[in-house]
Amino acid sequence: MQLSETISTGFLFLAPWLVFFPVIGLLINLIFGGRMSEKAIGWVASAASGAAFVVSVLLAYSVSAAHGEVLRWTLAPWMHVGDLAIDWTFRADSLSTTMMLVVSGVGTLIHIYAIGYMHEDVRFKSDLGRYRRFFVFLNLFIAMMMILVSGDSYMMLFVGWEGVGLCSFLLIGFWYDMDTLGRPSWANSNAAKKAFITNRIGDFGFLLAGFLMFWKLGSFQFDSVFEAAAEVAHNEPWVIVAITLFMLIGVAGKSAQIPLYVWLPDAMAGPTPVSALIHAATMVTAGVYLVTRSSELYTLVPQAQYIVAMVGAATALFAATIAVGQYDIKKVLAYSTISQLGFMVAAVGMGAYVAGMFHLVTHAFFKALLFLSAGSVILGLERGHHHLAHHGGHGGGHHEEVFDPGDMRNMGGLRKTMPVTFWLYMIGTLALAGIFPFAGFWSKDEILLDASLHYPTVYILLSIAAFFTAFYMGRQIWMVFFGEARHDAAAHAEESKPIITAPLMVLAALSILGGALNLPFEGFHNLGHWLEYTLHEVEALPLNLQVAGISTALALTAIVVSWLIYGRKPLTKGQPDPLKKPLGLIFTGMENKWFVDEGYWAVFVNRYVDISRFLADYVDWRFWHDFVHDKVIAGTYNWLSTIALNDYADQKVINWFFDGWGRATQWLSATTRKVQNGFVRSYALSIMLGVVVILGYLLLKP
Amino acid sequence: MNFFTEPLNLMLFFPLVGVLALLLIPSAQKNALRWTALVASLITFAISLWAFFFSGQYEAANPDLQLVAKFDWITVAGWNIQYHLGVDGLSILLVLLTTFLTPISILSTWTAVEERVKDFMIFFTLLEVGMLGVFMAQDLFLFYIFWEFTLVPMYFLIGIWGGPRRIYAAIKFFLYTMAGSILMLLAILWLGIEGKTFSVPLLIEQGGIPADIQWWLFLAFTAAFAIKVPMWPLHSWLPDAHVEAPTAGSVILAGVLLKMGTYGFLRFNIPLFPEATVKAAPWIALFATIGIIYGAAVSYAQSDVKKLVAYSSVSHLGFVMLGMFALNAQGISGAILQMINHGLSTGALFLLVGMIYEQTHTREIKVYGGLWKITPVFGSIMLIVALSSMGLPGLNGFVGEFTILLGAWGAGMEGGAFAPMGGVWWAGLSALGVIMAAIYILYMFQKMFLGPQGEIVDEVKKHGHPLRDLNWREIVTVLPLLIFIFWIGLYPAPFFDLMAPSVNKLVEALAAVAPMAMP
Amino acid sequence: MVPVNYYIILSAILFTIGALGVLVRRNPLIMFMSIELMLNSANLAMVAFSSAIKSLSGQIFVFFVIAVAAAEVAVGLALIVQIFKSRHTINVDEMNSLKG
Amino acid sequence: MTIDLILFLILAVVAIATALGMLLSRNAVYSALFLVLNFATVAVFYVLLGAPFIAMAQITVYAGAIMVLFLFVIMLLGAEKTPGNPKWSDYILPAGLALVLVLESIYLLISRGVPSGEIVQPEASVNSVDFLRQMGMALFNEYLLPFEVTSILLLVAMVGAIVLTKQEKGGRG
Repeated sequence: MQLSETISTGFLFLAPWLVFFPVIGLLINLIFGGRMSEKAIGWVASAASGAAFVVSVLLAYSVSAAHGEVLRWTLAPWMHVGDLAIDWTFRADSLSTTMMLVVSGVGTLIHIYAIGYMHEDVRFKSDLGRYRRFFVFLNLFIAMMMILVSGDSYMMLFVGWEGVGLCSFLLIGFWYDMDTLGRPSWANSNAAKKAFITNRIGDFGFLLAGFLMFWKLGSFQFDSVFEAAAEVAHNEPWVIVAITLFMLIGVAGKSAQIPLYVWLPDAMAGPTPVSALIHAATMVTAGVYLVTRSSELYTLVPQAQYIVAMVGAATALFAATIAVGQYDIKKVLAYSTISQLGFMVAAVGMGAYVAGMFHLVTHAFFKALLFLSAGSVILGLERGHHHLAHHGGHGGGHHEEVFDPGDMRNMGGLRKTMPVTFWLYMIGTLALAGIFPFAGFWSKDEILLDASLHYPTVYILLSIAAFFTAFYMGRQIWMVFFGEARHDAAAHAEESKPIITAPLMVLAALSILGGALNLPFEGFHNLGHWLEYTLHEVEALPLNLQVAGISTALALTAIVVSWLIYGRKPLTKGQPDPLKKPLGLIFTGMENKWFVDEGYWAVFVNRYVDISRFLADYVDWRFWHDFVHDKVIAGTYNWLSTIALNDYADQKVINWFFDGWGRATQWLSATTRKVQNGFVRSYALSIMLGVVVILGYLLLKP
Repeated sequence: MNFFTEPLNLMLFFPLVGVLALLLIPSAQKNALRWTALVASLITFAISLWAFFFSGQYEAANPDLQLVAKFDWITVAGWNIQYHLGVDGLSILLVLLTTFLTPISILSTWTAVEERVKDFMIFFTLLEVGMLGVFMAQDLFLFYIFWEFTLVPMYFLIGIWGGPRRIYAAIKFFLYTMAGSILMLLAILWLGIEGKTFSVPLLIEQGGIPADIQWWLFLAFTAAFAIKVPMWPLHSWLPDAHVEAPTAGSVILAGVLLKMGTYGFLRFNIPLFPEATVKAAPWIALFATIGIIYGAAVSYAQSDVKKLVAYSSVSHLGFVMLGMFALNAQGISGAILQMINHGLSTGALFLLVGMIYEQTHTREIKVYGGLWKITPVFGSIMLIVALSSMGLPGLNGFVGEFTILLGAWGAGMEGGAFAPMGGVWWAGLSALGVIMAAIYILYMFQKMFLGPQGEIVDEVKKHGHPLRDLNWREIVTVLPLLIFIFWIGLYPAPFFDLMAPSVNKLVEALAAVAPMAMP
Repeated sequence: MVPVNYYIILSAILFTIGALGVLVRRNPLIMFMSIELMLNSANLAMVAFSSAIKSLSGQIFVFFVIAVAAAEVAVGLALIVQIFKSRHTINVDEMNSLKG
Repeated sequence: MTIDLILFLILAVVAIATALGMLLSRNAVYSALFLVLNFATVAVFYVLLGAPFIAMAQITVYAGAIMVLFLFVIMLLGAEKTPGNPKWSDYILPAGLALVLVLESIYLLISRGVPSGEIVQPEASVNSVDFLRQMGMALFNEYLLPFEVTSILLLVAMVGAIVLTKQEKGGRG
């Protein structure tokens, strides 16, 4: 039986190993890591992730061999209560294998990169012990991400969904005892906590969607849900709307959309490979995956689709404007990520699932590339700074000031000192800006094309966002790599080692060629056809020269503008941003993220703290505990028992009576004690008297 | 007379053998005392495992009471009181939890309790007898005896080995519980006199209590159980008791004693008074929901880590109550599982807090910080336990909370228990508790283990005992809990299977009696 | 042919004389003798009744009384000897250590 | 007036006289001797009442043992003459009481008349061995326990007397 199944389902039996391999790697490092060398730890973790990639490839092959048949592998039952039946079932179809390939592929590259990167990072922050912990967390992340994309039910997806949230928490707070500059601080752990809690808000929405789904659609299993949905949508459309909108809350949390995007920029507190892997390439795209996965629900309710698309588009534009005003190299990329996620969410919201997935994949390539290159830049500056500290001929003073290796105002002219990184960064930038023929061009164009056909508002918003994208990326390139070094560290920056640049080259190649996955020409819609197995409505649009032309023109214009502002006259040391003057307040807004965080703090966070303090201090403790219980209940009892009863009733009344009784007895005995004179004869006399009296009584008794 | 060959009798009274042995050991031989208590409780645990899984006498698929040990006890003057023990799917997990947590708690006192070790161990072992009795007794009178009996050892555990305000806490604990129990006693007497028997299965079978009287009886039982749970707003004794109790006391208090309240609802309130139960369900949901949110909010504002965990119990047990009164299979199963989960997670939290307290002698959260770096094993275990407590999927807390909320949501739909009032809002609002749990748990974890190194580290070092990581004994103490945290989280099927027949029977009985269609 | 009543009256008279002795004499030895006399009068009454109702019980009882009297005298005289030794007097009016 | 009655009356006078003699003697030795005489008289009464065993016990125990003990003690302590003999005034209250007591009891006897009937001089058979056997049977069957208790009592009294009069070893020991 097992045999025949194995044949018909190809390598499906390997599906659980998607999770087991990373878990094994994690356990090896956890248990034996203490005795292993740094290199060994890193390679074990990378191998675990690589094994998961191999499994993904084999699964993808199996899916294609099965002609898109959905393949399921049940490992064990999970929750079976009453009608509720959730199993640990792995699902391989074209959509999930796509995600698996991206996650494990990019993941493996980043693992390898991290071997080199973390080696230097832990050295700079002088805590070598954390090297092992990093890879343990990274493997855990891969495992969780695999559960997320391979689960066959919403609840198994949710396990991964929360699990990656946990890993995100752990990795953002990886340097939990310092801030991004290495000073002792709560900053990083705060960022981690913020990310987790914000994600939990999203998960709350996901859970509610789940409850509604179960009671209205009767299951959590994808296919059963979709099957039931059609009828329910006909009878009670609000149910599907509610489910999809609750799900949108989850999407907003995980994929950093308005209004829950605020955690992602802070998440840059994590080490750079983490930013690349989790906060750019994989985890944050889980929301996009969720919507795509639920495409059959969203398709049923256009209202919800519209809301999703608008949220995505608004996020894309909003985040792009903030990116313009940032100085931290990673923060710019973070807002860029939010913006690009907005593109994807908008795409899947519009029903352009293939376009969304396409952009997800290419974005994973080029954004990972950008982040990792940024990491390389940061390390280069660290090295330069380190170099300075050791050859400190430049006169003490300014080395003691805290040096921020991520601040673009400290950079400049790195083109010469870090040429490899420069070129890699350029490729990433061009791909992100959507310049032909890089991957980003094809995927973004497909989204814009779809929007132009169906949702003009979205199209306009996204086009503006695309303009800003090219602009801030141009700004970054000019500020970082051109001009003159604005800090000694930048002047002494050193190129990174091959172990860091090699994965980048692979990613660069993918960023260039990634577009080939789904070229908008007849016969080249590879990804589209591949996903068609899973997604039933796939539009294969041909290239629209008008849309493509406009977007390319916008991007080029933006780059030229950025050159005019930042490239033509390079920034000098200490000079404020040239945009600050002309834009005034608007730029202050961009710089300060439009004060959204402050607003949230004022409206929600501080109020929550106030309320809970109030409840804890006043309501629960002072009122309920101290006043009601100790004062009123215990106090009344005490008063009754000590004052009213003891002091008054007992002492004054009852005691007085018995005291009196006692005194009377005392007096009586003092008097009668004289009778006891000790003379035996008088006792005898009284006995005699008694005898006489008793006899007399007997006589007189009738 | 084969009294002691009945598995339940053996299990229930075996700890008394331990007490006898403890009495014979001189007080000065502390280690001998500890080992004796530990071995006695471990044997009890082994007996429970044997009785339920290896003796072949317990059948998991049977929904009825099993391993019944019963004989007439007091039959004078028309009273019909029986000695009647039995276990079914509703109680088996709790019995196992009790026998499982007791040795762990004893192990945790190894170095924490140095004074009057003999008395401590005797009280602790007696406490186990009481708790097991509560979960096994099927006669109201017998139940009441065990119920009150547990107060005595706990009173002394808090009052002798507790913190600075222990006397206050112990008395408050005692009086609070007594106050509720008195009302329950009245209701028990009414049932015993009117029903001519104290036997719970018989009373359930007889049924037929008029609805208005059911309501009063329900309230009387609720008074006792709600205080024990504790349900908001009757929770005021809990923070005091937890803060002042010694670690092992807190573990058992959170792990088992609170479950006596929720178990009471499940065993007595719901089956005995089905109509009243249905009527009360939305109201209980109201209080449970308030408890969940209130407990979580108040928890966040605590500066004392033990108090934080104590208030989190209020929140967690709110979930249990919510699920139980959803009155459907998901809710009740989830509630039972959540009782176990809470015992494991909160028990583990108290254990861990106790372990650090033993070194630092402070529970102020703000003096900690950055401990993960100094005590990596401790930090990692704490993280897992904390995550389990906040309901991360894959760990035990999630399975319980999820099924509870799912059940509660179902109860809110038309025809469900909460439909008359509140509907799905109870589930929806309670789900906020999931967010709030993340807030206070992460706050606690962050302030203690993340961030820059706290002042306590140097403080402790100054006194010549720098902070150390967990030693082997401590790891062995927590490890069993961790195993179950993962087991229930990943593969809860065996646990659900144990309770499913009885839960289904209960739900069916409710659906038959109560004039409503169960979803 | 002596009526029982005569014996009883005799017994009463003897008893009263004994009681009078206890009351008036200060010499504990004579007080003791008076007590013996009282016991004897009681014995006499009992033997008289025993004869009258033709039952042996009365005589048996007298037998016991005699034994008790012997014991009492032994202890009592020992006490007197001991008191005399320590206080060199046996005048009961000089002994009142038990006064209240 | 039968012989019995005459004998009774004579003996009664003797008994009362000796009793008064005991009471009134200033010398303790005389008192003791009067009492011996009294006991002997009472013994004769016992014989008249058909209780020869008790009569013999009376003679041996009272007259023989107890009174000898008294005399020993009197001689030992040299307490023949004790100071503070009662004055006549001392007699007034006790004697009044005693008189009332006698009158009361006599009145009680007469008014209630409980024990009536007469004591007949017993047959010779009463004095036979058979009677003594009956007595023995009663003593050792029916009254065995009191009998044994009495023996214990005597033992205790013996020990008590020894303990009380035992010489303190004092410095010599």
